[in-house]
Amino acid sequence: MQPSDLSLNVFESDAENTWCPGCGDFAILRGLKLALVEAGIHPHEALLVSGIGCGSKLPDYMHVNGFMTIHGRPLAIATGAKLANPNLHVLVVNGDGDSYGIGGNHFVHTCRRNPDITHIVENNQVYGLTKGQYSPTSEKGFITTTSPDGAIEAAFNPIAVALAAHATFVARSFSGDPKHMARMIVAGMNHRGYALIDVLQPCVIYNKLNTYDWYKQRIYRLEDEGHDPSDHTAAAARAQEWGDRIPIGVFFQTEAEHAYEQDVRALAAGTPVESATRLHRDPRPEQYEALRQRFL
Amino acid sequence: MQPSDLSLNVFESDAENTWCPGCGDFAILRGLKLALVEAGIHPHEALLVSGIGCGSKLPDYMHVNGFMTIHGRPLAIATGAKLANPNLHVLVVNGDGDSYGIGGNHFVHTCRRNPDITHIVENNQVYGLTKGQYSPTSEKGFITTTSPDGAIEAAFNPIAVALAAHATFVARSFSGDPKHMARMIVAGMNHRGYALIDVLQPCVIYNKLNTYDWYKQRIYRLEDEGHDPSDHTAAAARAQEWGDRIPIGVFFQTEAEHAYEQDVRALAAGTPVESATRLHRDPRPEQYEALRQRFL
Amino acid sequence: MDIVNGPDITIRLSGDAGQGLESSGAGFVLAAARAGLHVLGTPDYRSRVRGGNNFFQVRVGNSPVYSQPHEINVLLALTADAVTTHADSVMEGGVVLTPAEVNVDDSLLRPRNITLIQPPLVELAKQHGDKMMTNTAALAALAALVGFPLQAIQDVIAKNFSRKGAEAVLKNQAVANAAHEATMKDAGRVPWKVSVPAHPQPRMAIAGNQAFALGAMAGGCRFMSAYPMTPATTIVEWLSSVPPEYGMVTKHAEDEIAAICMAIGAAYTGARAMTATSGGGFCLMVEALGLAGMTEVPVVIVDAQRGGPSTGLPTRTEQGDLLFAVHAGHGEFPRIVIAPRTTEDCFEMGWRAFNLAERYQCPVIVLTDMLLAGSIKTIDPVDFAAVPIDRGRAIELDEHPGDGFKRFEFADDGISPRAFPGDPEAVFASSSDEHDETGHINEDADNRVRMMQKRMRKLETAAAAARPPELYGPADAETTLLAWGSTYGPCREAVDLLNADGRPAANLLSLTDLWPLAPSTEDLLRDRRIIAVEGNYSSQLAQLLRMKTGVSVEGSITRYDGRPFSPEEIMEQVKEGQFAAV
Amino acid sequence: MDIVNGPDITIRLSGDAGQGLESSGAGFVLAAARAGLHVLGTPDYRSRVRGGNNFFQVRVGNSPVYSQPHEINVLLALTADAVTTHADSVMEGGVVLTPAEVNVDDSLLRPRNITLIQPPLVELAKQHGDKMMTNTAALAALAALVGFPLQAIQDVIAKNFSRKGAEAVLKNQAVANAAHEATMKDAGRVPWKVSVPAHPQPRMAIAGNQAFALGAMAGGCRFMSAYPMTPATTIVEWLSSVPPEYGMVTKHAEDEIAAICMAIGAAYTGARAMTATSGGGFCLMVEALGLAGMTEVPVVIVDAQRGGPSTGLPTRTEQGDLLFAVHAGHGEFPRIVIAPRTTEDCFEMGWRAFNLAERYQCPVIVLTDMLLAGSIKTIDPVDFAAVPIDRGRAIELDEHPGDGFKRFEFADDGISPRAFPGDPEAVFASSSDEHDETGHINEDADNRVRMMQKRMRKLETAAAAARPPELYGPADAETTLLAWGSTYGPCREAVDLLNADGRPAANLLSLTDLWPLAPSTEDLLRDRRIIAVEGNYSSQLAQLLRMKTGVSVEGSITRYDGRPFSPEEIMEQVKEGQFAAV
Ligand SMILES: Cc1ncc(C[n+]2csc(CCOP(=O)(O)OP(=O)(O)O)c2C)c(N)n1
Ligand SMILES: Cc1ncc(C[n+]2csc(CCOP(=O)(O)OP(=O)(O)O)c2C)c(N)n1
Ligand code: SF4
Ligand code: SF4
Ligand SMILES: [Mg+2]
Ligand SMILES: [Mg+2]
Repeated sequence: MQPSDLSLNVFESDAENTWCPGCGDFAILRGLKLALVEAGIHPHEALLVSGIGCGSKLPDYMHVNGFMTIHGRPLAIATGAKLANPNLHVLVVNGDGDSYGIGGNHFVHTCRRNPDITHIVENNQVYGLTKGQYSPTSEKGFITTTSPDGAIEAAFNPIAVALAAHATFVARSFSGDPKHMARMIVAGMNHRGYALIDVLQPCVIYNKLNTYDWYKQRIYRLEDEGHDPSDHTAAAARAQEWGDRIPIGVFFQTEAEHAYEQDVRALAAGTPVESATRLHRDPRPEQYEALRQRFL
Repeated sequence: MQPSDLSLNVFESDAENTWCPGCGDFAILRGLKLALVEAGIHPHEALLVSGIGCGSKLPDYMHVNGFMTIHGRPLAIATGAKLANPNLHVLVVNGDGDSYGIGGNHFVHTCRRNPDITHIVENNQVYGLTKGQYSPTSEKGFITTTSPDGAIEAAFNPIAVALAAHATFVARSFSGDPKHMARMIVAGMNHRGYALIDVLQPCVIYNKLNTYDWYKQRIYRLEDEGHDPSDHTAAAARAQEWGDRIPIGVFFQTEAEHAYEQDVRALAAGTPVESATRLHRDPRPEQYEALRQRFL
Repeated sequence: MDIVNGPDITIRLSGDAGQGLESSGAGFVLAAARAGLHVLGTPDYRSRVRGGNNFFQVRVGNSPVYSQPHEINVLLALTADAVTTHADSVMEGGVVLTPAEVNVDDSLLRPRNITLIQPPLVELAKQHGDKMMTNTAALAALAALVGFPLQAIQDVIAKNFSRKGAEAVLKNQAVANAAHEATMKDAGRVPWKVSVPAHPQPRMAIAGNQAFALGAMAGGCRFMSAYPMTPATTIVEWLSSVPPEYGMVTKHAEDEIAAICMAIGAAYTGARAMTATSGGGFCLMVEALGLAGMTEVPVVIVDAQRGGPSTGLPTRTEQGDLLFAVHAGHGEFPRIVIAPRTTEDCFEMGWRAFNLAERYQCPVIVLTDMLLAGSIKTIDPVDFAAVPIDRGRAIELDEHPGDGFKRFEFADDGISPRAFPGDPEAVFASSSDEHDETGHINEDADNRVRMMQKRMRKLETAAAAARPPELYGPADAETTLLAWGSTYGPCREAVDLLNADGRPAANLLSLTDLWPLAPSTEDLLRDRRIIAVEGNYSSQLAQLLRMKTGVSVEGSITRYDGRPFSPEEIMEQVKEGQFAAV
Repeated sequence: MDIVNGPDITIRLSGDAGQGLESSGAGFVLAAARAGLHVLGTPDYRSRVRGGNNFFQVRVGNSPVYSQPHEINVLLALTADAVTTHADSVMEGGVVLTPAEVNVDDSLLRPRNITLIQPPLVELAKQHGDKMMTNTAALAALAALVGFPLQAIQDVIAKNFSRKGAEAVLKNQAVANAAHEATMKDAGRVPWKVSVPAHPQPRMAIAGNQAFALGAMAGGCRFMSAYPMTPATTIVEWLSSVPPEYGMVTKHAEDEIAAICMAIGAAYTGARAMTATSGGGFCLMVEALGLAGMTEVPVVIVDAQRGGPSTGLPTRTEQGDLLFAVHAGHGEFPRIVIAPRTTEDCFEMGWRAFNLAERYQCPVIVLTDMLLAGSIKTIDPVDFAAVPIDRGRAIELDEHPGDGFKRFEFADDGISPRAFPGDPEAVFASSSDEHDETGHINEDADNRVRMMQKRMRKLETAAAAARPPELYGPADAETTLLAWGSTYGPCREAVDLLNADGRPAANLLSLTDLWPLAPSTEDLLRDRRIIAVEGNYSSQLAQLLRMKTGVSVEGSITRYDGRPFSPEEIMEQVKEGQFAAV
């Protein structure tokens, strides 16, 4: 399966890594590289879009087309890129604050829109880069500088919301298990449509509650308990599990829906990127005559 | 129950109504007035916040404290108002585009935040005021100027998403039935926490699909089928019903959670509005000494 | 072609929202355009969908018309309310055409010698079609009165109603026939006549937004994401109506932030991509505008201005966003701001915006306004073959930049080589953080200074090629009007009115390229008595020019009630010499 | 109190992020403040949480210190990298203090005669506490070298570690003791000494953001909603740390749009409410800013500026948002823009912003910057009793405006009566659409013009009361520096340096009230040779002043690498006379 010229070091970058020692993001970086090798995708074939946050620095740390954008907006930017050039493998990687906090609206609409984008969320249940405020996924009672008495909002449940918002591929993985993660990412990339992979990612500095150990004691694999990913109701029930037992794996997947761009009829005439390139070399003004006629 | 001085005409306004004849918003205006009378709330005791759209003009058409704000933001504005003065009965009324389109992020976070706000969505499944583009709740295939080949995104399901996002009161009503609506609104106002009342509202101009008749043929009442609003799973299942049979009524309600402002400890010391008013008359600088000591 | 008794005729069609006035008006404009006339049709409507008085005003002339005059010749009123509301605007000796079924208060008309003509239009519509076709009847009646050939109206009916089916066409044509016939007897009471040449020169009748959209397509734009907002919505609506064969991808996004971000994503990959909105939506785009500035993404953003602040006057015109557009975004980065003045400019800006964006690798903001966006004007047929495409320093897919591609090279003119994701030889990163030449995050002071200077140099490069203010009228004149955007039209006509007696009383400097300013701007402004004419409160262009050139205007004429200027009011204010201070 | 061998000493504490430098530095500042010294502590850090060289620089003086000098006396370096990075900044004859465990390349120090002192700090920390306490050891060693009393350090350790428990306090104190003792033998090698008076006058040691937050509370602010963003985050963090008895409600919102909207909702109901962010977040607030302008809601917005554009240099300082803040938002509406120059100003702006917002019923933008926000300075203890509260035309709950309350009355000074929802006698509506005096939507041209004028008159009313530019230094001087924000500090010291020989070479005009400008501004600027000194690329204040007054500056000194100005570099550039054109 692995094309001979692809190996992890093809994706190596010499940029200085600024993550804290022990940060769960290292494993996500590794998991993503493993997945790209496994899927046979070269650095130039992918576009990796991120937002702002510790996790969103990831594209800086690998050799791939990377676009580190603004806080909360990578899904929208990735959607534009995918529609303009569906030939690219478009991935998004960003933090929980980026994805579900400020980026929440794009998240719910991307779910129902279903563009062929693989979305990896580095979910450390905290705002890392801004030094430790609570995030939408922080548990009730989680104490931070902006929640000194403990968070008093119910935690945002990305799996449940994605399911309710019509996502067609919904999975969870864990930084403690890069191989599982790579498997989830490959599955997400193979999925035709939007794929959410929420990764439980320990922040060793600002989250002293949801640590590697804490997770390891609780995590189980959905596949080990015979969960059927085609069963939406079962997926929704599993999505409610948290606390004593935390499932990882594919909660739900359906190929019954088209990816958004498959239904964009204009794309059959060539992609917007191709049109611009063609035009550059070979303007074809005659095709506009019919448009002009509308006004005559 | 009705205080003797309250009647529908207390809420009458002489502003010119600009809705189209037959618009489903008229019934919502009436339903809301009925509910306020029923709940014994006077015009000065309520604050009605709206966004922008046909439906968001509603506060202009009644005598009540009204704040017609900007597109998509009324929930956030209402939350600030409620936290600053929890004594006010704060309501939000806005369109489906306002609430679930541009306002989607505030919607999902308000659900899990659970401030004591009653939220009435005028859901006509279309953008009315901007002359008929498809909205998040438009059905797949719905043809508009921005979806000339029919909408190709799965429709946003506000009931399902609210349930997944931890809303504590989730209901649906119908413009064809102002009494039902009034009942839902009263129940929502009596609910301690965020209450969503999604109202199916025919737009007689731009939505020729989801008409009064179309709804009347499909609508049934949850209470008539023995639905138990305390059963979250059953609520989620009912939320998926659409097409042939459309349920109205309370899908889900729980009082197990505190309203957000009940857990804000600082509010026990007086509301921000009271503090400002007190300060105006009676500055108490001595109370700051302890704060000053932090820096000495 | 000729207009009898005057260089032009202005007709106001008025009634309730939902009575189909705008489409009747547009139909009339198209018919007149096909007949070889110069026409300008301007809508005026409220922020509501049905009811409430709206109007659509059509000016027809022998030579190009640039604005709507102060007074109208003919009022076509579908309701009593329309007569009451607009009677004042009808000139002495003018005409009011209204269905016999409408009760008119004659006392409004008689004192000013206005002729009232009342054919039974509602009845005729009911009889030959249905009541909804009263507007068709009115249009035919109007044609009868001003001597406009019925056949031209019938042709347009055929074109416009064809998608509603053959029956709709036939019924409307029958109504038109009947109304025309019934009104002919009154034709003698109307002094102004439009006569049409046998072989008219064809002209396009097109709204500013449509012209812009067409220009964008001519310029290779094949991606547009937008969130509806008056008066920008018709751009995305029109582009969505283009058949799939054109490959025009449009996306109605969940909000304006998504809209601009999608366009940025598309432009990043190499498409020519844009978004359009009005001021309120533009506010939401500002953070992403900075992203495009920092990562040098050539995205085009249309801000179709309307009355502000906030929701303001959502269906009315204003030029209130200029200083905001020039300064929007935290920190400092190059952007280009251009503004069409005419419908012709709209088409040109449509393609030019993309050339500028790709050449200077920065966001381009096109400031149009409600008046331009919605007015339908006759223009010479646009020439697609003449549209130049300039993709700037985009490297070709078969070039080989090799290892360590420097997307943000410290180029002398600030313009670095640009590759598109997908190129096997030019894998690269971009970051909204300050970055080095390869696009990787870098906080060092030296790199920062060099990268900031590199980016800002693009502004000088762009300024050198910017179009300077354009002069209309005599080279020297007592007063120089200063205008941008749709205010150009009434100013131009005001100059003609002021100079009508042959004396060079006034000329006009108008700008399309508002930021960066052409280096010659200062020289062009110096030693003139300049009066800025702007559709805003604070004379924003005059302020911008003082900030950048140090030159002050003498005063300004402003309007901020959402209604367009008329040439007459500008002329009068210039004559009176009472100006607002800037 | 006295500093031996110099008016002040500057010490740089440097090491990796996560080594606790900022808290050690803050501890030292507090100790020095308690000892009655004037201190300024300035952090410098990267956008990362652990690793990478950071520093915290403390200047201690006999008299108030306003900025960080070009060269430092003592470098306290916890890593070898810190020595390499900062050796250049140590003055000739200066001192480097570093743990014996750090390998130092002596060739960096010897040529410039720098003394290297290396007590075994890591070992001592391990021995008496744990390795993490090396920073405590270093602080005590520093005290030993500069003759600062160990007891003052121990007291601060007790205060700062008390929440971590008695053991943490004791261990840190033991480490401090041991390090102090071990370093005393080298004290003679350091020429500069800090001697402390027996009965020092107490001063507060406070960061700009904390001073602002304290000022806001003094001004009655009890509601703050925000979304974290450096360097504004510490405002909401500090206010969240206030005990519940104070009734201070804070809300970490889902995004900046929600943050400002919540604050608007709170202010609408009558609370004193604010939000705080940096440029990127402010971009997202612009639409709601216009809402506050249109509906006349007194909301306070802090923009703590950092290096832009876009994510830019997220942990570094800049003054790049001025023109944006003044023009942010489509359409035209009154807003007030003020900027603190010093930590004292921060406190004052904290309460003053609310008085301005409520008096003029409009949004107030406070432009602070990273340098002010994060620097800890000693200030005279603030006086809460002296804080005035002005709620403007807010009607009292027991007033009876009666039926048809005109919230937006056409008042002469533009300021209409304001009621709060809940008042039974003053039920009212507000709308972001143009509205009539009662707040109901109204599109009429006449009403529009009057309402627009009413709103805009508030700007004139506010301008009349705005603070004019303030002069520092001799009334007349060859050169006048022009500054705003944190650049005031180094400019003030540059003026002193330039005038050191007694000749009036320079003075300084500084502004706190940036918009609207006081009417006297133009007169104050005229006939001076003005050099703008700004932490941005394009001299934004100079541009703003030219736009509004027509007066041009001679040139400007700018810095946009995210690092603060030093007084010496300003002095030198003034002497050289090489300025950037504006
Ligand atoms: C518009 C905007 N608001 C706020 C910020 C500041 N900011 C940077 S990262 C971040 C959140 C980080 O949390 P998360 O997304 O969970 O990423 P993490 O650092 O935890 O990986 C915030 C609020 C910003 N850069 N832009
Ligand atoms: C920021 C912003 N974007 C866009 C608009 C234009 N706009 C006004 S109403 C509306 C949508 C109306 O749809 P909905 O919220 O469903 O209300 P309805 O008119 O259907 O009642 C839009 C997009 C706006 N006012 N502000
Ligand atoms: S702060 Fe947390 S999330 Fe950020 S790099 Fe450090 S460990 Fe990772
Ligand atoms: S357009 Fe639709 S929603 Fe708007 S007022 Fe008319 S019927 Fe109602
Ligand atoms: Mg996080
Ligand atoms: Mg709607």
